[in-house]
Amino acid sequence: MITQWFFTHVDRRGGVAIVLLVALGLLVPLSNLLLPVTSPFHIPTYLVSLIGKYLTYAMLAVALDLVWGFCGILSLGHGAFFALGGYAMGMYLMRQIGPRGVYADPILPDFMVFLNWKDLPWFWHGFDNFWFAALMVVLVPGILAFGFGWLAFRSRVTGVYLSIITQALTYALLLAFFRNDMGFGGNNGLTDFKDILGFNVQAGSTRSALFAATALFLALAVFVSSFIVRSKLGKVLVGVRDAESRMRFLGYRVDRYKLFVWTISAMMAGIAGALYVPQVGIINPSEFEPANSIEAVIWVAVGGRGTIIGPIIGAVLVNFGKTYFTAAFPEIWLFALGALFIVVTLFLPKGILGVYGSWKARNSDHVARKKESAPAAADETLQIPEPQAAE
Amino acid sequence: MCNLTARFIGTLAAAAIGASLALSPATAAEETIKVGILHSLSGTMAISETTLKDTMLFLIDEQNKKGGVLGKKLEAVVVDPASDWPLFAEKARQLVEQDKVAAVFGCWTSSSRKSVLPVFEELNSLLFYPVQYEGEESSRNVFYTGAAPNQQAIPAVDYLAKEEGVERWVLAGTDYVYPQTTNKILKAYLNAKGVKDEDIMINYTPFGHSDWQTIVSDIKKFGSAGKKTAVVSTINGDANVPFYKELANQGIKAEDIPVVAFSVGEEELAGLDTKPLVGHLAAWNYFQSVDADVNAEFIKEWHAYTKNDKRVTNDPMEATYIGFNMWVKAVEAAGSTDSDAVIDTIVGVSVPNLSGGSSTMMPNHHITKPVLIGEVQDDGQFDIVYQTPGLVVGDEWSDYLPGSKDLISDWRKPMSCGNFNVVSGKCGGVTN
Amino acid sequence: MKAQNTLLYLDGVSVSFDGFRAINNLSLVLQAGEMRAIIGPNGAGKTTMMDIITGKTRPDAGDVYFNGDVDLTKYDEAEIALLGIGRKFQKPTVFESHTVEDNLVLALSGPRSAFSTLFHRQSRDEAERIDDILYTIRLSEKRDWLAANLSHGQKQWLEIGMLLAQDPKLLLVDEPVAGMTDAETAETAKLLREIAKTRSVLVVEHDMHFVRELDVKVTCLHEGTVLAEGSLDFVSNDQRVIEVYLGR
Amino acid sequence: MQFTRLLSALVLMLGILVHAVGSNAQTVDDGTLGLLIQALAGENFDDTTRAVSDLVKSGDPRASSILNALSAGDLYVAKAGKTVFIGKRDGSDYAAIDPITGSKLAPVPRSAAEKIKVNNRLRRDIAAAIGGLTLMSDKADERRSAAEAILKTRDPESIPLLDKAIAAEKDASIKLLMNQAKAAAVLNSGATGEVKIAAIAEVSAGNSRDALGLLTPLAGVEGPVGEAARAAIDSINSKLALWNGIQNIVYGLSLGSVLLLAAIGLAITFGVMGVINMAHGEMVMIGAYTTFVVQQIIRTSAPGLFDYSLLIALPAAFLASGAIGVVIERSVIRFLYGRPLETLLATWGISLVLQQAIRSWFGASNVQVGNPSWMAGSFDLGLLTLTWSRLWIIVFALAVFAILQLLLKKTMLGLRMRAVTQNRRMASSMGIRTPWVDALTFGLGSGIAGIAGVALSQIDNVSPNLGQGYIIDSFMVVVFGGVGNLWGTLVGAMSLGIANKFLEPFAGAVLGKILVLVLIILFIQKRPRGLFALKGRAIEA
Repeated sequence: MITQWFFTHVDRRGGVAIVLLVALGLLVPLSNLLLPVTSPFHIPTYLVSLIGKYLTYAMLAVALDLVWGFCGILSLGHGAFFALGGYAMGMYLMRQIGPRGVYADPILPDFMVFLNWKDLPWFWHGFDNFWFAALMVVLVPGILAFGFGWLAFRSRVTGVYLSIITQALTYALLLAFFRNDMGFGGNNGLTDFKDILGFNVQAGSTRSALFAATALFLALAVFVSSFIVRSKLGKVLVGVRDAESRMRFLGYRVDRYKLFVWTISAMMAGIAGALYVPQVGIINPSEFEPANSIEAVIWVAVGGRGTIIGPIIGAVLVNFGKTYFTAAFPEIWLFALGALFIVVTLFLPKGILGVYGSWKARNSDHVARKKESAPAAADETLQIPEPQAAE
Repeated sequence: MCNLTARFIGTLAAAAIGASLALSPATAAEETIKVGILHSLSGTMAISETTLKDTMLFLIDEQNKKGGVLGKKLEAVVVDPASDWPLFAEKARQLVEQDKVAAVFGCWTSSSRKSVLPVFEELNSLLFYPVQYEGEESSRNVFYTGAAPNQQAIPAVDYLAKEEGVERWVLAGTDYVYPQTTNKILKAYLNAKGVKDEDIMINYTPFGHSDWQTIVSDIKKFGSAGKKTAVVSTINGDANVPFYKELANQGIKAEDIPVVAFSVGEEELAGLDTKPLVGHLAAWNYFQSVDADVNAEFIKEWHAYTKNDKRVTNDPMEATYIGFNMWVKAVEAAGSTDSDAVIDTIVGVSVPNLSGGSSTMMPNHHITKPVLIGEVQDDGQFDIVYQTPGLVVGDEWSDYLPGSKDLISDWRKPMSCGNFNVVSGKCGGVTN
Repeated sequence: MKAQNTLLYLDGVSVSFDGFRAINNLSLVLQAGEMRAIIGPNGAGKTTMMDIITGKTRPDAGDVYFNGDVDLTKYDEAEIALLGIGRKFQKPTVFESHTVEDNLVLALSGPRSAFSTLFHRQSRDEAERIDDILYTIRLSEKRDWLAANLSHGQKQWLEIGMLLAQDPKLLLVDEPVAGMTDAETAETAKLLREIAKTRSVLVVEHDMHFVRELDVKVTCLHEGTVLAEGSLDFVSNDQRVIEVYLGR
Repeated sequence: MQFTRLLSALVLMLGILVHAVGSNAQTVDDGTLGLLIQALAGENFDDTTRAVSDLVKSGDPRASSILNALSAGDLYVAKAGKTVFIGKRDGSDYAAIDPITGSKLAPVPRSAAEKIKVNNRLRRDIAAAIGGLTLMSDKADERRSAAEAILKTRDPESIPLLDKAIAAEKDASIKLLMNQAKAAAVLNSGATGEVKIAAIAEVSAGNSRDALGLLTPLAGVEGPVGEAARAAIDSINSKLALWNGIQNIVYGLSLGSVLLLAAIGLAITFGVMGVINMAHGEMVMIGAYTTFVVQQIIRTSAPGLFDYSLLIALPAAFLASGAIGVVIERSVIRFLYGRPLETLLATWGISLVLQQAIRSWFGASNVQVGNPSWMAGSFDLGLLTLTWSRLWIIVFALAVFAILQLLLKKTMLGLRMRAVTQNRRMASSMGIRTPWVDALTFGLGSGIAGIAGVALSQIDNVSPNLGQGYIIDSFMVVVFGGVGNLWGTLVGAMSLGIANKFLEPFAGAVLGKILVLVLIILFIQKRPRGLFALKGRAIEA
């Protein structure tokens, strides 16, 4: 019954992905905790938090693909929502340190003490409570996205113009969070976390728990986006992506649809960020760097834009490559990474899944093709106004 | 096309397999001692950090010529954290857990140090940090061989006040934590010396700031109030070149408004035509122009190693040199590379520094060093105009910050505490 | 007011782009249940007129009323569409990466809010209406095709089908038979006449045979104003019309 | 230490004695002079300073050359025998000259001598002292610099000297300078009443900045002097306030022209061709590195040409970046037309590769690109100082813009470019070889970025990260101005520059930059197609 309901809303691939993720979320921690270090199947703690990190990136990619792949909104600033969620979580973790900070100040985080701030800024209040922080993790990015989108979509900012102002957004936030006066620890950011919900963040068990949580949330994200994509709303979104004004003439308030999916996506990114912070142990303004957001776009493109699990594959693959290359050939790894991007765009235009799709399409009739919701060739994201006399 | 694609996927798969092999716990041969080098080789910080990577390789090479340590050869493990702070943490973990390095030498920015700090404490490994920083930190697992604010900023200000008769101060910095803290300390210090607030101008700029017209002309204005004025610059690496170019072009001579910098060394000057800058100052614990045999020797070998006799040396290199030798000496003394053993033996270890004297590791994991003040020469070198008579002990907890003036740090047993509060008599922030 | 008991009422409408007057003091009245053919040379402002009616372009001056009392200049595209004005574009625009069926599903009249679409389940009569439309536009057996794979003519028809699915009071049809075979053209004419029984239709077309087959009142536009109005014969005998349009 | 004190005191007496005895020839015998000179090698700066003044008091004509050597840091003292000599580095030795006789001495090994330390204060004093000596010199520029030196030190003791000099001075401009110097000295002296008020008037006639410096201390004084000073200060301040506004505009334009240079190449590759060119910044960087290479070659082979290095670098940079641009277009971009997002990906990859290539080729640290003489220094425009490099960059940016406009609007190539970018299929069917045009257009855009790099190398640091610093701003400018419109880029760049400069003073550099970004975001809401959006019926859907 439930499974049947489940599969009406998730396509086969999405379903498989979800099942795999749940399995991963259970098995990896178990192998890390129960199996002896000697066992070949034992996964060392650093791999656990490493893969955990990848999965949070994957979640960011899924969120980004929801707006870009299915609604044609190319955001070059999704890192901002990720980072904001991260900061919300970071602030909770800071408050948890309490008197164990180096200055043993019961309330103020260390960086405030040595910049001799007298008392806690108003926006830091409440973050000592996990659930409040958790709420902020989704609300702060959500509200920012809503406000931003409400402005942008209503005044019909589209294509590259939208992309660039999203970049401006994250860039402005980057500069803002760099300022020490903002009260977020300046360029050093928030760090030296002690524990989360009373468990020591350093402990292997906590790491495994965080990993499991990440995997499950990612599964949830996959479910939510495939639920959206397979609903009639999803059809509307793809319609907007391919022929925005046509949707208007059919009577759809395009701006509202965009706003809805944009906000959802931002919240997803926020959650990803919140899961990211305790696993890497620091959050600082560099997360806002436009380059990071662009990389996220690249993960999606590599994996396959407009597919549910493509972004996951892309994010994991690229970051795994990064980890591997930076250790294997530290001197020249950028060549490898750069080459990867070039090769992917030239030879896998629709990403890795796209290749799989078109391969499938080649040996089966076009009926099969309907399952592929790969983006139409004509891309809406760049519209250079062509001067044109009326009719 | 599809053929190519197939081949591409093939290579991908190959890379993946190779990688998974690389990541599976290393079965390293045990006859070498591994040393991790954690400096950015790409991204914004590569400018400064690449040199330190080379320095470490050079030092390890030299040490191996002398027969290594404990009869074993040293083996360098180089990774590239790419100026990306979370990646620093990941790489640190990889070095310690997977490559099983005995110690790590690395980091430049405070952010990178802060992001790896928890890793080293959790895994109880060693980090040697070779760059001047804002202080306000002392970890059992980290050894700070760069300058603390009192080993750089305060002597420099004293010099300007005494020798140049400066009464009016511009504290210009990048909006980082290091400049913020240093300037806070300096302001407190100057006020304590009776400098009024209207004689102090504090100015912050974004990282990588490149348009200095307004600020330089503001400095000029501030300087034309009849009192002798100087600029104390904590401007971060990238922004310095355009800053000095603007200074030079707007004709601010060192005789009129001298600029003393804490993060401009030989390396940074390499990108500049220094003729118009002669006389501007920098405060460090080492200059390439130091007149000492050990220094001359070091420079000679360095040039030989890099096969480039234009290659300059600078303060963080000396700090690396000191840190490395201290580690070697401590390991020899302890007879093992075990972290706890090294941490116990290294305090009090004293090795020659490159300015003729010798530096000692203090219980607070900072070291003693002389403070040198140099004037820029037209050949891009510094002419040392002042040197502290004795050695200065690195002060991790500044006496000029209300939050930290009561704190001391002593990692020797039994105290073994990084932030002991002398007033409350309690060790502040130790967990569990 | 004059607009009363008319379906569409344009009076003294003008609009210009960067100094170029696309529509110049245009007036046009359409009664409920009427079908009207608009002819005129390129640049006469036919498409711009449709843009104005559907809210894509705001007129600089003039009144545009729907149903006698609804001032269209106050609404945007979506609202106007919901008021019951459907539009078919000059170059067929269907959703290429959707199937024929999904194209109709999207067009189907019904709640348009984000949440209602998110949790929307297709009802039986919706399914039936889609089947009917598919039958009317002769695409029943291609319902699972991606619209991208349809022929040009089929796309035209699919778009007309989408108009039907919207079930509007007024259809604006821009060059429906462009690039169609004569057979298809005839079919289309039949289809439009069929539709016109229950709805008002405004057809823009160059193809005189097609217009003749429709045999309805004709309005000839030139340089953004009405040149002549009346039966096709009447209009085509008008001297000026021959000058600017037919006679060449 | 003690000894030298004593010595110098002794010498001083001697000197004065000599003064008394020596009828007109103000000279001392070599022995005394030798002692005076030896005293220069004091234990610390204070000793040296004292020694300098003694040496000057001796009034010996040879003093000035010795002091010049000292302040240039060419005065050394042999460790053995404490003999002082003027030295020039010569391999491992110093080529030594006897300061007294001026005759050549045997070269001294570097290790056997140490330099007599000078610092800024000492240099100032020496300059002033020499000023005293050379005030009567027969060389005009020496007198000028002498006057300037005193104007800086404001040493009351030099007033009598100045009076004499002023009386003797023929050259009007130098005379003015001397009067200024005297007034400054007077203000600094114990003089009172009328004398000072006159001096105030004199001073406030000159350079306002310096005047402010002189007058502020007097502002607190009671009585007529104080009032005069306050009045002068007020008038100067009001003048400064006015000039601040002007300064903001000028500096804004200069920042704007930097933005324009950075963005204009992108306005072609991105604006006209629609390639989201993330490698644009690297094209600028390559231009800058080309400049470096050119200068290296000139330094080694033809130092005389250094002043022309930039002119030589311009075409070189254009070709270098342009060529790379063409290669990129042919090898990657051409497969991606109509898929702008893929271009974003590919060019991002390319930028990574280029950065790393430069890094492994030239090293990660900054390389030195020098200013040719005509680029160095600054000039005063009323009360604001504009550096030559900035001025030339403004001129250069506008020139590049103009040339580009001509190229696009007036030449056949430009026509074809526009044709191809507006309707590729039609253009090719009209027999235009679109691939060729594409390559050239992209090459042109990259080439322009390259010559921008030449200019930027003059004000910014040349490192592999150079490009990253400009890419975001460039995109902002192009989009803000309106994609596909060069004028938009021009106006966009300038208005952003000026906005930045007006925000900076009260918001601070950091906040100012943030505000500008927020303004851009809000502005795009009003004009969703940028500043110079083309109206009309652009087809959508």
